[in-house]
Amino acid sequence: MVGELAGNYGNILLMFGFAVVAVGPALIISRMISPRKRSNPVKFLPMECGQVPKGEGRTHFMMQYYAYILMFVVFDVMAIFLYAWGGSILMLPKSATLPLIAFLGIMFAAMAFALYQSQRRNIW
Amino acid sequence: MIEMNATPLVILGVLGVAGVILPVLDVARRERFTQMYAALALGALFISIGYVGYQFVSGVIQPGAVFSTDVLANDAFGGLFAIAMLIVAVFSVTGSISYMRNQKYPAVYYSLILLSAIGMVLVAYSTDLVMLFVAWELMSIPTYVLAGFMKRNPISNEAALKYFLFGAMSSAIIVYGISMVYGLTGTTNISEVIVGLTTLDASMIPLAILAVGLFIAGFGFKMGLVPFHMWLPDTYEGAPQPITALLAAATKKAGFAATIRIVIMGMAALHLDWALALGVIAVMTMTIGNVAAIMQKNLSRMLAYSSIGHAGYILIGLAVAPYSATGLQGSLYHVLNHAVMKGAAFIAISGVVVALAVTHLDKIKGLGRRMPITALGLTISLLALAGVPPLNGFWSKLMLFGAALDSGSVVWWGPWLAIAAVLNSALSLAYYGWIMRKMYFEGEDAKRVREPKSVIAVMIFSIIFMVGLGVYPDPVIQFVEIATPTFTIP
Amino acid sequence: MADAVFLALSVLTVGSAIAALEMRSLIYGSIALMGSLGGVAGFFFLLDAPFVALFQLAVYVGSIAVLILFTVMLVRRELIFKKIEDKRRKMAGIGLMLVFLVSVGALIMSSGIHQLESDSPPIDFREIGEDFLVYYWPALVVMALILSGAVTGALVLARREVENGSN
Amino acid sequence: MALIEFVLVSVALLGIGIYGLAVKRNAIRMLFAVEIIINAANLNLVAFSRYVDDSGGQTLALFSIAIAAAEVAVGLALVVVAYRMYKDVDIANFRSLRG
Amino acid sequence: MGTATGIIKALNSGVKHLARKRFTLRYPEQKLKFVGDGYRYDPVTGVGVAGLKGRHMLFHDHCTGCQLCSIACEGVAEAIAMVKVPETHKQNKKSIMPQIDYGKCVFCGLCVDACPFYALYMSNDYELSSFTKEGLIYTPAQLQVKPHVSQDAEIKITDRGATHG
Amino acid sequence: MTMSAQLPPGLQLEKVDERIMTLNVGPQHPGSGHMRIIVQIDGDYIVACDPDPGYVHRGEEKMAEYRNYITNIPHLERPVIHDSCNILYPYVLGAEELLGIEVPERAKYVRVIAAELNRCVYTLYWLAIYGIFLGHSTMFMWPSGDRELFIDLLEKLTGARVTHAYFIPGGVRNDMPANFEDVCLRQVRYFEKRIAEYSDIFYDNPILISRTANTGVLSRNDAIRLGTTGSVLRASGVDYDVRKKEPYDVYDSLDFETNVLKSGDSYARSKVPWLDMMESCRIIRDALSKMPKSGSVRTKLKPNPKGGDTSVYKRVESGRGALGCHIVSRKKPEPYRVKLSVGSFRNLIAMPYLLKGEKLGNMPSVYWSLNYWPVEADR
Amino acid sequence: MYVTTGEDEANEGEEVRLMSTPVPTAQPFLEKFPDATIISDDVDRPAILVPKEHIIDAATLAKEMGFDHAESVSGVDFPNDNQIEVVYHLGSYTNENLTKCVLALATRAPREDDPRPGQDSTRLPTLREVFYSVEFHEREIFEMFGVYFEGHPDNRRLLLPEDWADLPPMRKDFAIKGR
Amino acid sequence: MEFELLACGGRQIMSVIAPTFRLSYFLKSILDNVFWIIVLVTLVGIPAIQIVLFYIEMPVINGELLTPFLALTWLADPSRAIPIVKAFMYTDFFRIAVFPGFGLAALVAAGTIFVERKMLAKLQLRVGPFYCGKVEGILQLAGDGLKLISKEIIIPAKADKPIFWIAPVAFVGTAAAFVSLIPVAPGWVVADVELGVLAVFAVIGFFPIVTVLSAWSANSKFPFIGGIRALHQMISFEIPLILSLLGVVMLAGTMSLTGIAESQEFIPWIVFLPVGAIVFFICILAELERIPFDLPEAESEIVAGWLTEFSGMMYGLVQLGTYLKLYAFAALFTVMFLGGWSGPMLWPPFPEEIITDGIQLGPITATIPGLPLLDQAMLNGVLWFLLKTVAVIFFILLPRGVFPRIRIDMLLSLGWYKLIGLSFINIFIALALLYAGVLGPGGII
Repeated sequence: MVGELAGNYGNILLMFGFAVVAVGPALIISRMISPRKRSNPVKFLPMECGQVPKGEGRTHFMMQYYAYILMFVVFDVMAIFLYAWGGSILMLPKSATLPLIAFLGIMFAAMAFALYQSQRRNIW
Repeated sequence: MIEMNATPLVILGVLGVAGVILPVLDVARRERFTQMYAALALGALFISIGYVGYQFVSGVIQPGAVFSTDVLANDAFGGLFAIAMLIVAVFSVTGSISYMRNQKYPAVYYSLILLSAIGMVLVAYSTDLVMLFVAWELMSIPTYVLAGFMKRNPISNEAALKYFLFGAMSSAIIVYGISMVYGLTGTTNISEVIVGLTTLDASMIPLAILAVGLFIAGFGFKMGLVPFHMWLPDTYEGAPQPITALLAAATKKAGFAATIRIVIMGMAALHLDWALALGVIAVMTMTIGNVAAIMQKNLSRMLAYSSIGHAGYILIGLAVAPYSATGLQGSLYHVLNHAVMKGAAFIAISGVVVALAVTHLDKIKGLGRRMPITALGLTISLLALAGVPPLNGFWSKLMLFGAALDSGSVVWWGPWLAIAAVLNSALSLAYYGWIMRKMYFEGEDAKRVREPKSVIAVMIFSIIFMVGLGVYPDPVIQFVEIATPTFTIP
Repeated sequence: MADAVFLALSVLTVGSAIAALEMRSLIYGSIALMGSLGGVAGFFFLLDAPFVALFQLAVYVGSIAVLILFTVMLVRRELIFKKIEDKRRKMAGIGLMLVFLVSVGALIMSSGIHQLESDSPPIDFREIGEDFLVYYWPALVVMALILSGAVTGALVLARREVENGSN
Repeated sequence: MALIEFVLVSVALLGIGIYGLAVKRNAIRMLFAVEIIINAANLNLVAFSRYVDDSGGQTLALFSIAIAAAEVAVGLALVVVAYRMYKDVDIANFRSLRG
Repeated sequence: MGTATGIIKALNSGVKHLARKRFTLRYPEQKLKFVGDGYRYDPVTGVGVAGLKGRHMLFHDHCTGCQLCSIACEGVAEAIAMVKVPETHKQNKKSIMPQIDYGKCVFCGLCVDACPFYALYMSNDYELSSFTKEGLIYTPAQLQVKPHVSQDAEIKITDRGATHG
Repeated sequence: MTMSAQLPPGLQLEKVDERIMTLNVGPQHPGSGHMRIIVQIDGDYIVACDPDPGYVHRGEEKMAEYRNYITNIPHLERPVIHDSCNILYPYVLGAEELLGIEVPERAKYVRVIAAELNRCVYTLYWLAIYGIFLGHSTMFMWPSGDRELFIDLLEKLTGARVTHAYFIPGGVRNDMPANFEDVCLRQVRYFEKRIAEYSDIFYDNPILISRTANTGVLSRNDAIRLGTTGSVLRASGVDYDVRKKEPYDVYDSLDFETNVLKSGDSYARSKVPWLDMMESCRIIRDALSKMPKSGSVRTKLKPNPKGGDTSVYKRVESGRGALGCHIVSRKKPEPYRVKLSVGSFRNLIAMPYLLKGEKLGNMPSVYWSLNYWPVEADR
Repeated sequence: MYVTTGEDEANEGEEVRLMSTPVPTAQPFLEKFPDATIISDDVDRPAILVPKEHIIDAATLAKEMGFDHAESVSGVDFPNDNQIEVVYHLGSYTNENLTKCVLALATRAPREDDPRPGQDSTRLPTLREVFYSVEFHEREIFEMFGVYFEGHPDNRRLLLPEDWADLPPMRKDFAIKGR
Repeated sequence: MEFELLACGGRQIMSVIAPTFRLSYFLKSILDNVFWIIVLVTLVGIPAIQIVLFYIEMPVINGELLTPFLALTWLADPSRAIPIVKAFMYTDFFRIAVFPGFGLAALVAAGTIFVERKMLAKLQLRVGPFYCGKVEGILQLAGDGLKLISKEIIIPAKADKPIFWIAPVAFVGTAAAFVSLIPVAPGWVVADVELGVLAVFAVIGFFPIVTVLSAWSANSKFPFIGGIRALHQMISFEIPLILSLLGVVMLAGTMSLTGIAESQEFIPWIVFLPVGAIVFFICILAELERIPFDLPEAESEIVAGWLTEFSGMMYGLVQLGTYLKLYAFAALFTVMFLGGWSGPMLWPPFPEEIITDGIQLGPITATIPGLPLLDQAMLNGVLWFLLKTVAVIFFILLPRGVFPRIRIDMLLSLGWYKLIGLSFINIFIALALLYAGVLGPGGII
């Protein structure tokens, strides 16, 4: 029967929904009982240490560590791929570890290069 | 379980180790290493070629295309493609030595070429759709990077972006096709797929057609077949020329390798209804490619369109394969020849770019005097591409056109295919001749410039190859005959 | 119940896929893409493939979407909201899509797969692990090569060019 | 839920993806469209895997997700480079390579 | 290895302090004990007597209305104003006495130094806050009142740390 | 690139200035004092920094021209109420020279004790802020608590917790209360034990060392060239302490050392004041033992004394470095001109110099390790 | 690496204390600049008034003598002489004989009754090239007295509010309210 | 006259700055709200409940179908009410809302906040919250909650409002989804999933998205820097976090959290895999943005990081989410490395005679069917689980008093170099244990 495992995972979503429903009213109540003064436009400026904001809040920024995000995408995949092996390792023959060692070896080499690159901050 | 000394695994091991170690060497980098990287890459490639040849000579390889129950097969079909692609990779690496002299990250560059070469070889060898897809991606993803490797150059970047978008789309479409095939047969191994498709329920046939259509579309993007060719000239023009050689001469062939395997599969499913479609695509492809090539002013771009045209020629063989024994042979032969010819042509252009920094047609006046060896190589490869008799291109074209004529006994459109192909060859001679005229008969005030040594090496090798095999083509024809998969009509 | 969930998921998936392409702001587009990917993950749950579903969530939503979001944030603000509209091309695209959908839909509806039902037990994730390491192990190694090539290539591409700096 | 429903959703996603690739000229949005197509394929694979009771489809889906990650990493790096160069992500506004 | 030992040392130090006594004066319940009854000044020797510089104490029977405190304050805070008082003293013919605005006073005690007649001292009272500015102005009559303070907390130092006991 | 001839116009590589973000740190910021630092950051790196003090400028020097030598005292201590004895010290020394007053011996010792206690008060406060700038909330609370010990002592001695107004031309305002010496010794001994515990949790903490070591390095030559002073100077390896080099009052008879570190980084700059506090405790104990047990502490002054027609420049070593006072007198009860040359203002010049090229995360630690007190710099 | 003063440094310190002998510092100035005035010839606190034409040379001479930093720069307004005096208090960290000594190098700039800071004749050459440490001090003098330092790269507001439009406040003709 | 006018004017100006509190207005606002609540409840709520009751399948208890009316009558009789309670306790709603789900987590979170304040105060030799609630400031949290809820929510003018509003709620929801995976006792878990470990990774992958979106939406510099820092930090530590748990999964042979907890009934995995436990613990600290890794909120550099623009209850919700996350991570550590609920039986058995004989209430003996509500093993498990979790929480809280904040480049290099290396070492330790035959099927232990 299709969909028999979905129920268990559905509870996670239900919990998410419950939390949203349970705490969402706090915002609404807060909005209802808190004072709301619309008098001063300065009040709604973004925080800039008491100065009038200059420039854009969202700018082309923080590129020195962009390498880590690129690396994350790849190595996250690697880490979760390992779970396919680690979860079923008790069922696998011992020779099945060899391809995994090759896999890890290649990834280590890539990681060595990537870490070396991402450490050189002046190029990011 | 495939043996550990099978050709694809050995190539995977040799090139993989070299490709992975190169960036690590770059970490422990010293200034003088730049040439070393290329030497290491070349060494790995030569070892691989040697191993393939050794396997052929020792005769352990099964002839034709084998559909084993494993993910990779050790067959002659793959071996032929492997040799073709590895030769192009050697061209590309050699041509890059001068090109990469002042560029950054040569180690990564060569490593990516090696990785891409692994992918191409494994595409030819794979007998499982998953393996095919993964190898396809291993072939593609490094080339996306390589196409955009010249970051200072906006053209290279734009070419890479376009190439990436269409390439990603093509691979997405391929996965979709695989998913349809998998759904119909419940397996991804091609031999089992063939079995599954032959016993398919009649109500499922339209889906199988859809699946094979998606395959053709997906691989067609890489091969530059006509409705899917729009990215190709831009990319070939923008990418670094050694990489263009790799793209035009090798990844395209990988597309053909995959197509041939898939087409065999599709033939089982579809009972030959696709052959006419392939024929139409072939005619359209070569016509549009050659006609568009005439109008180009840029050398790279002209050759890009020309390579679209050649995809059409090769496709003829596929289209007539069920009706003519030599059709597929011709295709494979032309694949091998085209790899060398186009590779040599693009490496020659890269030499021109390195030495003179021009690709425009009007600016290569007098190239014959400025860079005689390069110009000679370019001329001979162009002539070979056009199919001028004593050169190797002639024989493969002859075989293809002959097959098309031969199939006329079964299908009515066979001869027409041959006529269109011959007309196109004549057309292509026109613009090739235009280039030669610019090179040799214009521009008097030219004096000789220094030609990059690596390009000269490639030129000499390819001239020997083209002329030699044009004069004495028998061994290659035998080789091709061994490698050609047998077509059985169920 | 399951049908209702299926319906909701398909509305979510298809709707947010359209929204991802048509939203004015690229940031909202990315969020809609996340919704679409999450909807597909939901389908995977319905199909009793929790390993794939969680892989999809962890990799697609957890890292690819983050990367897309981050890259979109690096783009100038006015570009995030800029949208190139070519009415004719759009109409043609919609027409193409409709033709495609109708024809393929008809093809599928007419084919035999709509009779397929399954009551076999769901596949254990351990079988997938076995697949990976016993049958598909060359593909796994090739996969590692892809990942390593991608990360080296992407790092080399994305780095900043320093004027006359050494490397 | 029959298989055909999943396949129909998948086809719808494929159509949307093709539409996006055909119409959009923003590199990031085209990437979105590619992702949508890959997802459609994955959905197809997993659905077939469930109905033919074979784990190969799930395995290929995992491979395809992982490859998509690698592809996106490279693609976004290309987009970043293009953005640095053109200050734009719209490939229609790039220098025209034609001609 | 040095990193690990350093981290363990720091954690150990933190955990050890969980057993220490708290070093906090719970102000409204506890008040610090001060030296003496406040700062005062001996004009004969010219030396002050140590004590808290809190709110002033004005001894009406010593004040002569000489304005010296006011003059001393002029350069500092201008907190002292001379005001008329209703009662008369024989030493204070003009019946003027200082009135101090604690909104301005900086508690420097220079006015005490200036007073040659032992009339102005400072006391231990420092809780002067008020809801209005007017409440901060202390008239001579208010200054006369001796503050009632109960200040007995002192820093006690034991083996388990210092506390305000 | 060889193809550069084909570049269409308008295309260029990314320029650095497009990546720069201007960030106002202060005045309403948890990581600035009463000042603003305009930093320009490129990603995580500061490319330029412009300190903008003046938010609490009160014109103390101008006000001093309108008040006589005595009534200036409560005013001039305002810029650094945490170190009010030390900032009055040079003024008082200068006024004594101008007015020609002799100071009793006991008063000199009392002054030294008060000044050293006050140095501890200031340094503990500074250390607390340094701790919280580095996110170490315990290092905020412990010095704040231990500071109470000294505040309590000073309150017993002077009658006020922070604004002491204790030094006066001619000595000090009042004598020590009875049993002050015992209380003082006991608390100083306790504090010496306590301060050693700081090293476990703060100064020997590997995270702190890795965070502050080798950041904001000020070399010895630069420290001299920029005219820095106090702990900044001594952390860069220059052995210069006014108490040693030009001893005032009774410092020449007391036994203490100056602490000089070589590395000149943020860590060394933060460690020197801590070591100085230990020396202060030593000075206090030494002074308490060498102090004359009885005697006057204040020379009686004439009302409204007038200075000569000269100018003096006196220096002391305060918590933030050498503190000079330039008094110009023109035979009036009021000084003609008072100029305080404060350590904070002198160290301010090092801030743009040090912060340039640092990471944004190092900004608070480098900034505060300069021993900069915004209110004092503004005066 | 992070150690307190070791024994050897302590010994050095002892030697330094013994070595430092005061030297007279005011005389060389008088020899080199005859129009300089020696205000004070004290060994520890010499004071010299140099005309503004020679101030850079005088500062260079002071630097050659061993003074390596400026401790303080104070301005004094003399409305009666119609001049503003700027006093550089120079000290030495490196020269052991001068550790006690603070040289007051004074110069005078003409004063205008109607000052327009930066545009009038109240200007002096900057000493920033000689003593880098005077940078912020000179900025302060500029805004407090209106003395423009020619060659100073950064004659900007430092302490006063950005919209200060009154007289430079430390001049004698700027009176505090109520006094 | 003029003086009076001026005074009036002055007072008006004053009143704008600090509005006077008027009890009557306050009461009026409360009454208004109460009125609207009553109206809404009667017009919307009750019909809605009716409709819901019509469609919901009511439980059958003691052979009777439970109708609302019956439930009301049963309220009067405890012996009849307990089965209802018991039936309620085995519904999904109870699990989600109260016991292993949101209620427990919120309770532990509240306790954590209190303990954190008091413990930090003790470490720093001060008192902490003291006056509110008479006993050591135990009601301080409630007071803070009231304060937050009554504060004005200020949204920056150029903010992207929908994302800005949704972000805090989504943060809490994601944290709650994380909580739902935690088993606290055998069978007592909201979502008992087979691939619990992977589900954890999937859920925590959402935190960076919420963070960076909220930071982007505020359109302000400091939140943007803070959000990007948070993003880098979270993703950098996600990989060592994932890898450090692989050893446990390999040895336990299952990915279900319940299964992992059961697999260490005798020896917790921390004995065999201490390296993985340390790596996981450090990653917890980083994922929770706690000192020494709190640089997304480094107040001396970037004010409050990505929380800068949040005000009032939005800030409160983010804090709630943070502490829920803290509980979930501590519980995950307990489950993965400390054996979850397993431990010697401490809970006293429920007296049998109450079940059989009933309770003597004065002159009457009431037999109450359905007792006990919870069995002994479960209560013991919960006790052990909570004890271990609180211990872990203590160690999570302790560094806040001991360490300074580190810098982002140090943090990234720590995560990418040291922790990933250590977690691979951990994997190889696990592999060695498995292949050497120490653990696993047929192993020594």
